[in-house]
Amino acid sequence: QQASPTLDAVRARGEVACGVIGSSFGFSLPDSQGVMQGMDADSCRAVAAAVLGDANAVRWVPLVPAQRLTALQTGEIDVLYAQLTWTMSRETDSGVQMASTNYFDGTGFLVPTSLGVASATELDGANVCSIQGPGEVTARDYFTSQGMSFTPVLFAEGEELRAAFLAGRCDVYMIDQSALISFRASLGDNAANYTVLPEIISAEPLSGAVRKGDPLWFDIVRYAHIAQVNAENLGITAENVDSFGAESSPAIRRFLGMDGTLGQALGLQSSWAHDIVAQVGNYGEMWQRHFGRTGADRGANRLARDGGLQYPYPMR
Amino acid sequence: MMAKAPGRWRSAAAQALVFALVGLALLWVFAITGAELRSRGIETGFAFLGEPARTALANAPFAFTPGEDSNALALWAGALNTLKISAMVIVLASILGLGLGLGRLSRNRLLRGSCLFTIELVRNVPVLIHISLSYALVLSLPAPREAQPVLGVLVTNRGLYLPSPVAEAGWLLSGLCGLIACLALIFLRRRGGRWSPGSAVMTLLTLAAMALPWLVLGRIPDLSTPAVAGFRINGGVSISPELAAFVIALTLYTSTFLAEIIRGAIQSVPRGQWEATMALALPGATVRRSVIYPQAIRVALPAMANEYIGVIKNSSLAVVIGYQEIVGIGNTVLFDTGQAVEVMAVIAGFFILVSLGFSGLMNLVNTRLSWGDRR
Amino acid sequence: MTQPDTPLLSIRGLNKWFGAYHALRDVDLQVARGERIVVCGPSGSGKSTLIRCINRIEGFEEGSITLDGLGTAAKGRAATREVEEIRRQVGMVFQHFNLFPHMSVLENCILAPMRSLRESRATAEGRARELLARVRIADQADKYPGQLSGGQQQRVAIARALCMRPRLMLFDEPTSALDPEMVQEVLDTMVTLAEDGMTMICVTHEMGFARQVADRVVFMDQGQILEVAPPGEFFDHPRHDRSREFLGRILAH
Amino acid sequence: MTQPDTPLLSIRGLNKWFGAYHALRDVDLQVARGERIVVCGPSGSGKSTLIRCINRIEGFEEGSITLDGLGTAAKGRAATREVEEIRRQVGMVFQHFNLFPHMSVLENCILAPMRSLRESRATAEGRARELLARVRIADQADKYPGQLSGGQQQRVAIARALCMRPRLMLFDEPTSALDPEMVQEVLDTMVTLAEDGMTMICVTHEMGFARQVADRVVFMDQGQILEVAPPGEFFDHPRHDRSREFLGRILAH
Amino acid sequence: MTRFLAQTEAAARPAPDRRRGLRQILAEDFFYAPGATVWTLVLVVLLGLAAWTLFDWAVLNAVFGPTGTLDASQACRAEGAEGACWAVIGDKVRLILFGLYPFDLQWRPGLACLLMIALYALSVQKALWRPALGVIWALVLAAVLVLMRGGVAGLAPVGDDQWGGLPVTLILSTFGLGLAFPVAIALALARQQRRFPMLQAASVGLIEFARAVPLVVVLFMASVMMPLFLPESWQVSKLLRVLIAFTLFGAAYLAEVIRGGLQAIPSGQYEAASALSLTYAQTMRDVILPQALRIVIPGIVNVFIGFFKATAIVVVVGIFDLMTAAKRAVADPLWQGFGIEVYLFAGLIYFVFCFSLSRFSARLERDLARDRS
Ligand SMILES: Nc1ncnc2c1ncn2[C@@H]1O[C@H](COP(=O)(O)OP(=O)(O)OP(=O)(O)O)[C@@H](O)[C@H]1O
Ligand SMILES: Nc1ncnc2c1ncn2[C@@H]1O[C@H](COP(=O)(O)OP(=O)(O)OP(=O)(O)O)[C@@H](O)[C@H]1O
Ligand SMILES: [Mg+2]
Ligand SMILES: [Mg+2]
Repeated sequence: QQASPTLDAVRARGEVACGVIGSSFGFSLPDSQGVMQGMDADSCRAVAAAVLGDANAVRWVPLVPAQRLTALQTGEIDVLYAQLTWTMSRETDSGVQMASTNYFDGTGFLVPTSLGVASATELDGANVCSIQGPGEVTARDYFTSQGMSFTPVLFAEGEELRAAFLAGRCDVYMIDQSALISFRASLGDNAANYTVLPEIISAEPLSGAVRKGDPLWFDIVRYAHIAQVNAENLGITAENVDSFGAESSPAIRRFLGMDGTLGQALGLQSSWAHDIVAQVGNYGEMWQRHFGRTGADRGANRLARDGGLQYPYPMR
Repeated sequence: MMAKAPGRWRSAAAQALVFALVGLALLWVFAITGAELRSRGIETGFAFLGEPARTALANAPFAFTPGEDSNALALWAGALNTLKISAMVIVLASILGLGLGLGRLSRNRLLRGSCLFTIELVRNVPVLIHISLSYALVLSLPAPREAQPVLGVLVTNRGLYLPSPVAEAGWLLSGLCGLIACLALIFLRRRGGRWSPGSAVMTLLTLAAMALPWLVLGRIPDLSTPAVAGFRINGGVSISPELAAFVIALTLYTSTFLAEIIRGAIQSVPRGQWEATMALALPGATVRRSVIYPQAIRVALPAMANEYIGVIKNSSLAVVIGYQEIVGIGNTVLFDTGQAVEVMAVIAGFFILVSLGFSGLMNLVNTRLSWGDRR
Repeated sequence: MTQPDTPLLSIRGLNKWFGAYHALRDVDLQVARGERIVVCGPSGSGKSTLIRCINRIEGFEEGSITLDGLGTAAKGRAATREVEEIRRQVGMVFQHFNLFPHMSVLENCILAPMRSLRESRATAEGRARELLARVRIADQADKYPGQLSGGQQQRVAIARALCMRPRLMLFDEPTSALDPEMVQEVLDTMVTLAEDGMTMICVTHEMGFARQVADRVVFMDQGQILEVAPPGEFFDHPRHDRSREFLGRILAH
Repeated sequence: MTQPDTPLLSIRGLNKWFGAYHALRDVDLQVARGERIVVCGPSGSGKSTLIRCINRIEGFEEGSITLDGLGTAAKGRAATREVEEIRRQVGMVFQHFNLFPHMSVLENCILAPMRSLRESRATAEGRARELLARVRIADQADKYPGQLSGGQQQRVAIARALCMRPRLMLFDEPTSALDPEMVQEVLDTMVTLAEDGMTMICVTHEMGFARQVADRVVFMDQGQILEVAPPGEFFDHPRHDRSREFLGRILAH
Repeated sequence: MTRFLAQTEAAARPAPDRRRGLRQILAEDFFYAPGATVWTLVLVVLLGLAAWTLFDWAVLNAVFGPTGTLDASQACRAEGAEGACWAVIGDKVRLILFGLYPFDLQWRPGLACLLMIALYALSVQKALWRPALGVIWALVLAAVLVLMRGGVAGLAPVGDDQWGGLPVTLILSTFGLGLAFPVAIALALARQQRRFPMLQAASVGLIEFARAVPLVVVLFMASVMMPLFLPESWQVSKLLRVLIAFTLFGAAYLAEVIRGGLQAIPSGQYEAASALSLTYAQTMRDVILPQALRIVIPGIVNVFIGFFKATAIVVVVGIFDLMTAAKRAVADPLWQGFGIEVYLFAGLIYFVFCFSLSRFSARLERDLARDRS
């Protein structure tokens, strides 16, 4: 059994310190009761359920984007689920390692329908509103490659950005698909006045990250996610997770820790995957919980068998 | 007095020593941090400054080509923007603050009350809220397509567009004439008596001098007026709505603090000075301009200098509504390079330099303002 | 202009209150052209208040003060004009000088003539230098008040007031804060003025000066004028009980 | 302790500079126990500087000032102790009183005895009230200095100094800023003290007081002691030219 | 009339009635000159317009909750809902006030806030200024900490990274400024004295540094660099870290204000103290500081108000203060677009505290002035 300093520290502390953004709907945002909600939050809960058997044993560390990597590098947090795009430079230069992708996102455009624009290629000279961060780079690459000019208008806060766009400060609202969809949903009847352009100009695999140099912890975080995908693939949900018994398929039995040594290999209890599903749910449930009400299309985040990118890597 | 004062050199030497020690300690901290980070597989050092910046700048004060120009140049652009908004806010807030402060001392009770109300309302609420509200206000201006130009000025939620002079010899000549007239007038008035700017005659003469070339040429100067074209508004000079909103908010906020300082300073001028002006039958304008304000400004200046430094620091809040000053651009660079400590150190260094420079300047003004009363 | 034999200054039935405190009570006083009046009395008796009322630095509730017929208008624009005119004609030297600390001695002296009398700079400066010379501080013209000794400051204050060519000069205890040698200097200056025939009202406790210069001595107590008499008579045969008591105390030491 | 017939205070070869300005020049003065000295001289002659040197509010460059043998240590800890001891034994009344405005009269008086002599509050208060009664302001004990007249403040300052049971009292022009009536009050207080045999050095221009109380008059000019004589002789037959000139000016008015 | 002798003593009479009628007040205070008349009229129109617009938006057309079949959020977005949407406050008020503090335990921060407000209210009563008040302060603050942290007396422990909103603002400003005050005095004295030049230089250095660098940058660097230096078990909790930075920065600003007061004390006060053979410490404690502090009350209050608002920087270390929580409230698609309302709500809370402080200081100044002369 290999040693994992992070795992030991987490066990000693009784909490997983999880870095989140804490301000973006659908990923991590406190609800009216101050409870952190979203995909990222639930991915952290999954890790806590796997390691400690308690999905609520999470300490939230809200981070502004600029602090995300340093917080992980310095050991302030154990795992980072903060809408972090998996990029090569991050893995090579920054001492972090991407464990799993819990949301495949991409940058898209929203324009007022009245503008009469049907494609992003018609946006030459436009004012482009977006949030400070990597998005700017994406935009520049895109516009340059299309031979178009543009004026960026960058904001640090979403509320100001949305207000600016609605007031007509910009021609285009450029942001991750996920945010685009929830924003459009918030417009109610007005949503019809805005069009999502077909182009998705970048791939943003939003991933959980850990520090380099702790392979066991890396595995735990990675497989906490894979377990959720597998659970959906196997049809295991938070409701039915306790209804499986000896008659179930070997895959399910192995998954739920009735057979085999999946947990042992990770240094965890054998019920680790069961705890994840029972307390957090499978991937599909998780997605539905946070994005279902916006009426969005699951798109790339469907299971591989439905044509999506969430692949149930075999757990055996 | 109490203890015998040690020589000046001794305290100067001690200060130098302490600063050197602090400097060394900081260097040591940075060195350790660097080593720590490297040991965790993170790149450190200031090499990123020389690398090309990947980001586009929204309101660069000069032409900035992402992908070619360096990160250092991007930060420099941010620094210039910081200085620009700070300067704008300092000038405008001083004017507004003077108005509010004088209003507080007005005999008109309604004016006095309104000024007090404004001051209390504004200064007791965080400046961030003013920024957001002011931005909402600016955004509620008409869109470019709906806006009607007034005298060539276009006020829209995409910015304020002003007609700008087209580069032409006439403008240059006109400017030169104005400048010469100004200098000549200042020179003449200095020789004649106390220098008083803002005299109506002087302004008129200057304007006349500026109009001279056009009279000679016999036509109206060329202006480039803004016009909506596609996504863009072409021609003229523009002020972005973010800049406008931020300057409005911070100006209002700062001016309330300045107003209270100015009021206090004016009230601190001894009653005897007012009485002396009465006894000498001085007219009201002279009383204020020649007797009260010069004495008040000396009392007010140190406190005002504090507020001005506060403005420079507060300018970093512009990032909220997307005006790109040094902190905003610093954040972007930080996203690109991931080198948080270094970027923050650059920003901190910039603020230290500017603030200390500004303090120094203010001290200089302060000594120039003092008169021979220290025996 | 009124006839030369009417009094220059005429105070009738003057009453003034500070809040509820009755500071001046039924004060009547006529001052003829060229007359020199010394006002004395114990501390808090209203001496300063009286002379401050004369050039309207202090307002009053009842009675009238007229300067050569000026000062009768009741309210409004006309009254403001009259007050301005009175102030232009009355010079005042404050107990604490109240020089403008940010202006040189010369600037202190020429400010009011230039702004208020609209004299040219040259005229104002010429006159100021002349007056400064007369109070023997011509050489200090470019210093700031903070660089002068008390006696010198006092003399600047006198010169500043004289630069307005006042018809009446008011002095408020011009020597109380000075040392004996300086007292003498200031008093000498005032004596010269008096000899030139300037009308003046001076609050002072310097009995030597009163004897030497005053035409009449006014003794006040509790806001009231108790006795008015030529100095010789006043000092040698004070009539009012309070005067006698007051002089007894002062002359004792 | 030294013998009773040695002088209480002994100043020898005292020289002091303010920057380059030579403010005290070779001053020598012995003051016996119970002696009353009046120091006079024109403004700027160094009178204040001299008495400020005595209790070391002002340092000096050359010479020595010893109080009953105290004050000989050169530097360091011992010197600091000695200075503290000297200040404990010397009371000073400033020209501008320097009362503590945020404390009541009584608090002003008991602060130093409690803190510096470590007396109990009751003892200090008892003594303070007694002294306040002696300067006839016992009824003002709970007022703040700002609520008192100048003469009353001056008397508080005297009482405050006396509360430390000083062996030597220093007065710096205790009456120059007062009006004639108050001057008398303060001088009366000092006369009472003198009659009780207190050793005192007093800078004053009140010649009446000097004649009445002083054992010797010290005349200073330009930082130098020019003449020391009993008051009768000094006033009637000043020997030094400067003294004669000075007295001439003062007595003239 | 060369000789005059008063025959009677003029008795003091009561002053004539100086109360003014409404007409007179209007004429003398509002319309006394043409310029004043213009100002008055313009202001009446402006203020009237502003008041009406505000009333119309904030009350007449406002949505306070669900209407008819629409839920609150829909009601706010319904056609014709032009006014303020106060329903967002109703939904998010506890998030804004208490941040991430566990929902069912929020009575604890609530009680803590009430305790502190009561403490302030008590402390501004001049009649209660006696040593016992210090004890009450200590007790209340201890109670506040116990309530917030839990872990004793059967209260569930709550880590300070879950604190947020108003209690954090109050705790930071009360503790931070309370601690900053003595530090500031020490800094000011150190800067003022000449005997120990090293001490003086250090104090100058700290003050100038704090005034030059934005607090946010320092906190940010600290949060990045501290973990590199200290082992995890040594690490200071985030709130404590902010508190320390806050205290030092507050102290630097206060020190400058206090120094101004020290400079205003005439040298005669020092001289009198040394003539009475008081030691340096006694002189400062009994004579100089009481006067200096009184002079600079307005400046001190300015710093207090500034820092009360500056508590919002805790967001840098991930703690949800009032402002941050307000922003998060409108990140929820349900309430996106109603930023103004939550900002105004948060602003109102800041305003109530800061305004009370500013009024209190004005009263204190007046009282002290009356006391002394
Ligand atoms: N602004 C004021 N408010 C209230 N009372 C005042 C004011 N000014 C003066 N007084 C009171 O009016 C009375 C007369 O004051 P005034 O200054 O005229 O006295 P004075 O005769 O000049 O005394 P002194 O010789 O001390 O200068 C005093 O009792 C004083 O307390
Ligand atoms: N702190 C100082 N720095 C420089 N010069 C000083 C200082 N204090 C006093 N002097 C100078 O020393 C000289 C003596 O001053 P001192 O105050 O002892 O005079 P004095 O005899 O008390 O005069 P007065 O009667 O005006 O009080 C004066 O010329 C004065 O200008
Ligand atoms: Mg007076
Ligand atoms: Mg002296």
